[in-house]
Amino acid sequence: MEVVFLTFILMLSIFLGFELITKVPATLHTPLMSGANAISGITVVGAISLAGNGQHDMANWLGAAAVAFASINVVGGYLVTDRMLAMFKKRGS
Amino acid sequence: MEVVFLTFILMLSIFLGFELITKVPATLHTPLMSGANAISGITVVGAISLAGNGQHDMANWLGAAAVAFASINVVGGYLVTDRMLAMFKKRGS
Amino acid sequence: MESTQLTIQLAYVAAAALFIYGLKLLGSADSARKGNLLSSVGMLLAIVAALLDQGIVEYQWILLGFVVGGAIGAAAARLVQMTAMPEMVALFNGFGGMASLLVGAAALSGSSNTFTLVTIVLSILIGGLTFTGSLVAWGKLSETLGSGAVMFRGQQIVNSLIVLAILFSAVMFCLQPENSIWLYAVIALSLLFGVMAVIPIGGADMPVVISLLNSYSGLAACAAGFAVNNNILIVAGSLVGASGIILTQIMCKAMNRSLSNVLFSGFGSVSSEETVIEGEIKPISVEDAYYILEAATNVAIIPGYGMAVAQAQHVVKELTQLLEKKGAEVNFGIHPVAGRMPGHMNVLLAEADVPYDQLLEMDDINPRMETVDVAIVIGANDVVNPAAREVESSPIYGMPVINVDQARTVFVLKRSMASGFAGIENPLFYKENTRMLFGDAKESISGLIRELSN
Amino acid sequence: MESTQLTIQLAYVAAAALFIYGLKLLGSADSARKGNLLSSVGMLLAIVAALLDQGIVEYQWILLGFVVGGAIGAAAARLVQMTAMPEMVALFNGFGGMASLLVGAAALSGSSNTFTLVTIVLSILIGGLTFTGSLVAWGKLSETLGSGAVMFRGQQIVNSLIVLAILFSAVMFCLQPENSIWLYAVIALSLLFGVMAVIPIGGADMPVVISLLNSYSGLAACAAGFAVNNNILIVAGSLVGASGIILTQIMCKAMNRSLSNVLFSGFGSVSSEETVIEGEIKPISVEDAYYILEAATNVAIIPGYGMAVAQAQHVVKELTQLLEKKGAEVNFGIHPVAGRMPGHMNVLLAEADVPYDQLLEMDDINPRMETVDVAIVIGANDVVNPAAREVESSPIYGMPVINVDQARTVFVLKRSMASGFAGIENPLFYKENTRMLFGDAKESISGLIRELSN
Amino acid sequence: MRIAIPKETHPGENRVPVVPGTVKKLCLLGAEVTIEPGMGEGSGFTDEQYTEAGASIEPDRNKLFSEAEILLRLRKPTLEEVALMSSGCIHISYLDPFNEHELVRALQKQGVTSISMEMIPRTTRSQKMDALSSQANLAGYVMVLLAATRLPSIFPMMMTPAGTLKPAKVFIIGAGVAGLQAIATAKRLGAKVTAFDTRPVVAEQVRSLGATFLDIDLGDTGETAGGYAKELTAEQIEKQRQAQKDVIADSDVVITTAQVFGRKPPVIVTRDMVEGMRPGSVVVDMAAETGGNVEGSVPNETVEINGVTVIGQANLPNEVCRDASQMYSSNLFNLVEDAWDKESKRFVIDFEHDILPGCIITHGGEVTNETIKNILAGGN
Amino acid sequence: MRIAIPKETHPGENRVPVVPGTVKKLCLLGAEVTIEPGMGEGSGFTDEQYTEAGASIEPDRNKLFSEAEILLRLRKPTLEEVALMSSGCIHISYLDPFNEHELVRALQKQGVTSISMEMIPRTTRSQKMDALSSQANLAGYVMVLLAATRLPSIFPMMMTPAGTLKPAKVFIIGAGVAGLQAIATAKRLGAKVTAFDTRPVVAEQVRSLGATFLDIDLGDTGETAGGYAKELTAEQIEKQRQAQKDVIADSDVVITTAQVFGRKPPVIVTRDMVEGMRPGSVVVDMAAETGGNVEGSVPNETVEINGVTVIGQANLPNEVCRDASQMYSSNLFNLVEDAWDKESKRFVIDFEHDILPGCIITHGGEVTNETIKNILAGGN
Ligand SMILES: NC(=O)c1ccc[n+]([C@@H]2O[C@H](COP(=O)([O-])OP(=O)(O)OC[C@H]3O[C@@H](n4cnc5c(N)ncnc54)[C@H](OP(=O)(O)O)[C@@H]3O)[C@@H](O)[C@H]2O)c1
Ligand SMILES: NC(=O)c1ccc[n+]([C@@H]2O[C@H](COP(=O)([O-])OP(=O)(O)OC[C@H]3O[C@@H](n4cnc5c(N)ncnc54)[C@H](OP(=O)(O)O)[C@@H]3O)[C@@H](O)[C@H]2O)c1
Ligand SMILES: NC(=O)c1ccc[n+]([C@@H]2O[C@H](COP(=O)([O-])OP(=O)(O)OC[C@H]3O[C@@H](n4cnc5c(N)ncnc54)[C@H](O)[C@@H]3O)[C@@H](O)[C@H]2O)c1
Ligand SMILES: NC(=O)c1ccc[n+]([C@@H]2O[C@H](COP(=O)([O-])OP(=O)(O)OC[C@H]3O[C@@H](n4cnc5c(N)ncnc54)[C@H](O)[C@@H]3O)[C@@H](O)[C@H]2O)c1
Repeated sequence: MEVVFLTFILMLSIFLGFELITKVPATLHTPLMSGANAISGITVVGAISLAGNGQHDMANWLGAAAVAFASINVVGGYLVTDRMLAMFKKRGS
Repeated sequence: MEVVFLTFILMLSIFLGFELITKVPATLHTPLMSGANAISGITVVGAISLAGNGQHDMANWLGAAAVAFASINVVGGYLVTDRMLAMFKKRGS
Repeated sequence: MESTQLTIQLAYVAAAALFIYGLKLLGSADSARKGNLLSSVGMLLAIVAALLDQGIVEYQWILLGFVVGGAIGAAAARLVQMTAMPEMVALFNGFGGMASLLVGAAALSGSSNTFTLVTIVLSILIGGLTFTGSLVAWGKLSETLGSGAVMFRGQQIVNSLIVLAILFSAVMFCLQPENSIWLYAVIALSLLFGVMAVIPIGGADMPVVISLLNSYSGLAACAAGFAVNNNILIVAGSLVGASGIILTQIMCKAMNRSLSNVLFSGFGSVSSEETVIEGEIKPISVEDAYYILEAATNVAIIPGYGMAVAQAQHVVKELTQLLEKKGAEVNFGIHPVAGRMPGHMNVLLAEADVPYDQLLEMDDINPRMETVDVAIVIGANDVVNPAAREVESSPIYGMPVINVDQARTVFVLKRSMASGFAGIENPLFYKENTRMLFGDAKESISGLIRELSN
Repeated sequence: MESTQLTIQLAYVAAAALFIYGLKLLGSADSARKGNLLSSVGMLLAIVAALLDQGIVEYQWILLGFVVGGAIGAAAARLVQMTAMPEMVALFNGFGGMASLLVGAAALSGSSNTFTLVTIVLSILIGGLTFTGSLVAWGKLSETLGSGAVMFRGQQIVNSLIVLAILFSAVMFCLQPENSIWLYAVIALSLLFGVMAVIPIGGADMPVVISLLNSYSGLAACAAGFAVNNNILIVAGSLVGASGIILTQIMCKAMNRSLSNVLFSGFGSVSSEETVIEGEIKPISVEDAYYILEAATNVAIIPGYGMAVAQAQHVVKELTQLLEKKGAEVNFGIHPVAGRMPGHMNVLLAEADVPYDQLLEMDDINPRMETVDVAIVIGANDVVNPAAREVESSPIYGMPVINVDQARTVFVLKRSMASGFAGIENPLFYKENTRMLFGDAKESISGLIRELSN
Repeated sequence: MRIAIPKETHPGENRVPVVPGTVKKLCLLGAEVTIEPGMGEGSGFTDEQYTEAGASIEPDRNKLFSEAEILLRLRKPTLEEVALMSSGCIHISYLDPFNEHELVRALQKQGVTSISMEMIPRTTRSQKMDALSSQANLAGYVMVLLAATRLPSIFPMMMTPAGTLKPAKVFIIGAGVAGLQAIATAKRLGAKVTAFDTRPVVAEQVRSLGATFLDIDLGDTGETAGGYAKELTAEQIEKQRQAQKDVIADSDVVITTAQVFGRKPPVIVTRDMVEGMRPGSVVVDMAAETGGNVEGSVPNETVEINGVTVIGQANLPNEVCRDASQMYSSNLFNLVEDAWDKESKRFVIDFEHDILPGCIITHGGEVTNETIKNILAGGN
Repeated sequence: MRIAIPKETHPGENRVPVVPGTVKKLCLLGAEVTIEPGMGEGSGFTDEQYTEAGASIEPDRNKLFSEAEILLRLRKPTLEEVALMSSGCIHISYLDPFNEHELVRALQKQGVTSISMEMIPRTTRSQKMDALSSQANLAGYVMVLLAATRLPSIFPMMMTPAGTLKPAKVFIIGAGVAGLQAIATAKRLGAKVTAFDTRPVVAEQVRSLGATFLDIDLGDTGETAGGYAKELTAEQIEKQRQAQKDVIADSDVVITTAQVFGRKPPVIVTRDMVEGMRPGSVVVDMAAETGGNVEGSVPNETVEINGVTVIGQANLPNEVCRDASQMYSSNLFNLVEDAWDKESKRFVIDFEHDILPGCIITHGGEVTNETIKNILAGGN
């Protein structure tokens, strides 16, 4: 069943992604990409459970490393996006 | 877990519905409504399993009635929508 | 999961995708018909998939249901007159609700888990109120019932009681599913509530109501989906529910009313019988103006000095072209004293290349004014002031003016409530059918053009 | 499901909703910053929810990861120069991919069900290629590596071999998960493939590649989600994957290239070194023209007889106003013989109220042409024919023309490939930087206006 | 009621007070219309057209005057004509009552009800009878045509294979009704138009026609309640001259329409300013007849000052006499209709009427108009 | 090379062949420019302006002619002037070689290289030297102004409190360069414009100016390779007349510009058509001088036919002489520059040049132009 639900979700996400992204002006492509990129750092959530499993095995270390990498992506991604957008604002006003 | 998936689906559907429907011109509101209405006849799918359970109990009869009602909705809905839209085409050409 | 089951489920996914894509295509005139077709293919796919289900051992009843329902639906759809389409949609919608109610009720026999019970009660409730609500809407639209709003003293109290009763029976039903009295109570009350909720709403607001009920029937299907544990019902139902709600909102906006105003205006009005509708300023946004303009087939444009100030002549010309392309007839009504010099409007409109034969003198446009759907007053004030007809004490009493107030709807494009050259108040701005589109005329019109050319 | 678990899952739903809404807001300049904020709130919510998970017994490693990663990310984001943002995004994206690879690898220890294995291999594969691909992209953009396309003979064969090897190891890994050689092979190959896939692509195309890799990192997260059985990863990952793909497509369109052209143009070009780029007609759609125009800050409009035929002067004026409102400088280059009578263009542009000082004579506009981002040729032909400069045998050789071909991009608006009054071929239409926008000039411009005012 | 329309006798006047179409409408009101033979000739209307419309013809001019209950005319009457009119007769025409004191006294003595078309108030409701506006409007158009035909170059810009011709620069002083129409016409022809007026509200009106307004800070200028300009002080006039000097020197065409209601028009363009213009340039002085806005302009003549053509032609609407007659005729009709009593089919002199009192100069042997009465009393 | 520019002697001609700006450019090419005193007077240019630009002044007209290597002129030379020229001198002006056979022969005998401005081919590249176009263009503008000043009503539509004035209806026959500019100018002034031409390609051009094209099916009409109209057959002309009759009767202004290159212009508007127009209407016949498109038009005069004003004024560009001179002067300069050899600083007569051969009539004692040679041989 899960697969079915996930397929539904995937299908809906694709449609939604399409609707959201079409018609975005070219000037916003870079921040949009960067913003989406930050979201893809969601892997951090998966990494957390591995990094916190307390078993000090391979998976644990890998998980911790994954947390670090994903955090770079998340924190850096959001901050960079915000900086870009702040620049936009200045140009507009 | 199923509830969770369904909530996801609901959430995605709402967003998607919003994106799809906003900006539809007023002239298309009626056919759009009618088309959506036909889709809501999807209950027929639920009704089918009840109507075909072969137990000749209350549920079976209710299911059969439901099939009938839903079929009206489905068949009538699509046809009426099509007729409306055919009219549009004529005006345009 | 076995492979048939998987196939069925994947077919459902495909059906849902077809529904979504179909809805998307329905959103634009060119592709709408194809969208409807796609959506119906999706439905076919879903039905076929459902028939493959192993739970099904007998097909005759299903077939019977199909044949009866399909025949009725097809016949109704074929035979209905073009003008009666909206009420037909209402009726179909009601049947959809009824189907959900029945499915909900049928699902009862199987299960008794609380969650399922809740979804059952929801599907019955929503289905039932959709059913009777739609019937009433149909009746109003087809004039089978009076189309007026039905109101009576104490209506609010009665309705509150019904709601309470529904809540009570629903809870009781979940607690004692075996006691079928609660089931019947819920069914009866939901049917009653559907009637009560719709009767106080006037015929003119019915399209909004139908749209809302349509959304409900989606939700009912969704609830039924939970009850019988079927994915496609849930997905398609929630999709219809969501888009229906949004469509309802858009329609309200187009009518320049809030949803709650549509739904509940009837309830309150009995108690405040004496209030006379005093004129008030009704501003309108460009988007809302667009919705009204979009549906107009006869448009009159009355330019004045403000058009000259805003130098809006070129965009005005473009607006007329767009409107004409959409099939509307557009004329200009030129008042002899419009502007600040004789022929002021002529100079500007000639500059923008508006054909001479579209320019009507006041005496030519006034007799036609009643057939005009939308009169767009662009920066004119004194020359459309009905006080010249109505207010004996006015300094311009007796001057012939362009009677825009006799058009179905009037848009007045100006920047503020300031008066014109003659310095007198203009009662036009307070009329029932007037909407003020505030802002620089050029910008307002550019906005309209933007909306129209989307 | 227990209530903590439910809470966590609902928090995930909320986080996903925030992501979606955030992405939506990112799509318009006014709200983009708020969108980014919302999206980051969603991320915070998801992380907090993840931390509540009962499976977590130790926090120090998580914390360490956070602190190290967060600090690096924050520092990089703060310190990077404005101009270096795109490569920074590429780098971050690579780290996201790496995280997915690691999660995939880590998840291995837990499970050995085939489905999970497939998802693990996918997350490693996609994550790995995203990682090295992004690193290469970063290198090209930051000029750490040469920004040119790196190509060598036999590249195609090498790449095909890698793909085959990946497939083989992936299958073997699923069959023999305990044999870690396959795991290492998959990791190594995916890393290698990321490099190989990106090096043949030129620096100018990097934004498209980054966007695509961004989409991949979403898919990697999605795959990792399957591997560790986590909803939010799947939902958010598929969302990013889907919107990334679409964004990539849009960017390709804006660059007037197909995705496969971007990705594989490098591969093929070595084998066909000798082909000289012969001019070819490059038609463009209104939407694509809009994307180019949108980014232009210096626009020159060159009208000709076709503008008169199309009676497009009014829309041309509106286009200039819109472009000016967007901050672009717009000038008209009027060739002395444009049109069919002396001063033909003047008559029309004066009618449309184009200010006189925006009209430049040929001798004034030609020296500026090189600084022009987009030259829009509206129904002119002979007067912009570079043959007058280049082709000695041409009957108009020696006539000064407006040198639009020296502008960065040229749009030529005409209905067909027909020649103009002088009846001679125009090499302008075949130039590298020329795009033909076919159709009636008035309609094409109206289309541009529509796009620009959205 | 017997309406008589004599022929206009002013030399060179081609406009006629009433066109055949208006005769028809007057007859529909129930009036009896008599005209002098050849009345419509100037604008190309034949006697037959008038008789077809319902007029009768009275060749005896004296009889026409003496039997008339209403006289509809364009130009003011001569003293001899006044003597012919019967007491109680209503005489509607331009009168120039500010200056024609003797005439006003004669009308008063004769017991004639004289209505001055100049004195129609400038309100929104009375616009349809406002002959000053309707004629000034045409004058604005004519002035530009005159200037264009005199100018040795063309008005519009032209980028041609034989070089670019710059658009003519036109400067218009006084943007009342005539000035605004002049702006519009010059703009239409493709000129670059700048305009100035002392009334501050005019700036927006000028811009509404797409022309440039020359901003000069003259301090307090303002306008009268009737919408007319106030007279400037000597310093203000001087300031204005200085500020306009450069613009004038740079213009190919200068058109002046500055008037101050009831007073001599200000001299705005001095001789040295004219001389400062390029040879071949053209100046049109609409006020030449009443004193002139331009130093050196000669009424009804075109003179050359240092190579600059100065046009002082009066009676500009006469150049488009057919339209001018048509409009004046409508103005007259609208006035008559507004004061007409449908029952008795008579023109009713009602001092409660919202327009009439202002423009009736004499009635029942009295000078009824306050302003004129004051001027006459003040002796001037 | 010594370029001489004598004064134009044709009475009433105010245009001048070369303006000071052009003198400057000629000097930059390396030419030596001499002018006759007062040469620029007609268009308001003083001798000082010319000397400042680099010209020297030669008061002796005979000497000017005899010493000139190039003569730049507007009008054709007289036979006496030809006699003054030195052999090998290049004489550039209008020549009317189709009709001036004697003159052509004289030039041939004198050994003068004569270049006819009428014979500049109508190609895209030669447009900058095309004086027929540049002058016709101005003529189109002038004709409309003349018509507008003569018409007793206004061109634009005006909806005013004193009634609505209908826009003037203007009908333009022949939409070549002059006709198109006339259309544009009349449209600008607000008239309702209809036009007709026999060349089918013109319909689109007329519409491109926002005017209406009158569709008449004349069968095969077509145009020459040079873009000129072909002569119609007698039946076709008759057909055209019939089809235009109603439009003419309904028009306030008719402007005719129909020409057939090298032939007498066709008579398109007959006397009864003129008489069928409303009194006060105006007809402008651009072809009056060469025979007339309108029956009854008199060259250089304005006559009245049955109340209709028929303007036969010739030399229309002269009305805007300054711009006309400016443009003609540019045309001359562009021609000289195109044939100029920068090294030797000479005007080179090159029969491989893509424009010159067509417009050189005589050279080295021969009539070099084929068409003219044939006509001369055919004896006309
Ligand atoms: N035709 C003539 O010959 C002549 C001559 C002189 C006077 N008049 C008088 O002028 C009046 C003409 O009437 P009318 O209706 O044309 O004009 P009006 O009564 O003067 O009204 C013009 C309106 O336009 C609005 N406006 C100004 N600028 C605007 C802009 N940029 N965008 C949108 N709206 C703008 C103003 O309201 P906001 O400020 O709120 O925007 C104003 O209420 C009559 O009273 C007439 O008697 C006419
Ligand atoms: N200025 C003068 O006085 C004068 C007089 C006579 C002749 N000429 C000659 O005319 C030419 C002028 O050059 P030009 O560049 O202005 O014009 P052009 O070379 O004649 O080219 C005009 C172009 O406009 C296109 N077009 C026509 N209708 C159109 C529409 N509705 N929408 C979009 N495009 C349309 C045509 O192509 P499609 O058919 O493919 O759309 C054509 O290629 C020169 O050769 C000049 O010598 C000039
Ligand atoms: N209510 C109506 O409908 C209506 C009708 C007609 C006119 N009017 C108003 O009356 C006003 C005056 O009309 P008019 O044309 O008969 O005025 P006018 O003929 O009396 O004067 C012409 C113009 O000259 C200007 N002027 C005076 N002294 C000047 C100076 N020193 N320098 C520059 N300009 C100077 C005046 O301001 C005026 O605009 C109009 O602008 C209009 O607003 C109103
Ligand atoms: N290549 C260039 O750049 C260039 C430059 C100038 C002119 N031209 C072409 O040359 C053409 C002719 O120009 P022109 O103005 O010197 O022509 P023209 O003066 O010889 O004739 C004027 C017009 O009269 C028309 N005509 C002839 N007989 C007629 C009849 N019976 N009824 C109605 N109209 C009739 C002709 O078709 C022409 O349009 C122009 O239209 C243009 O296309 C081309």
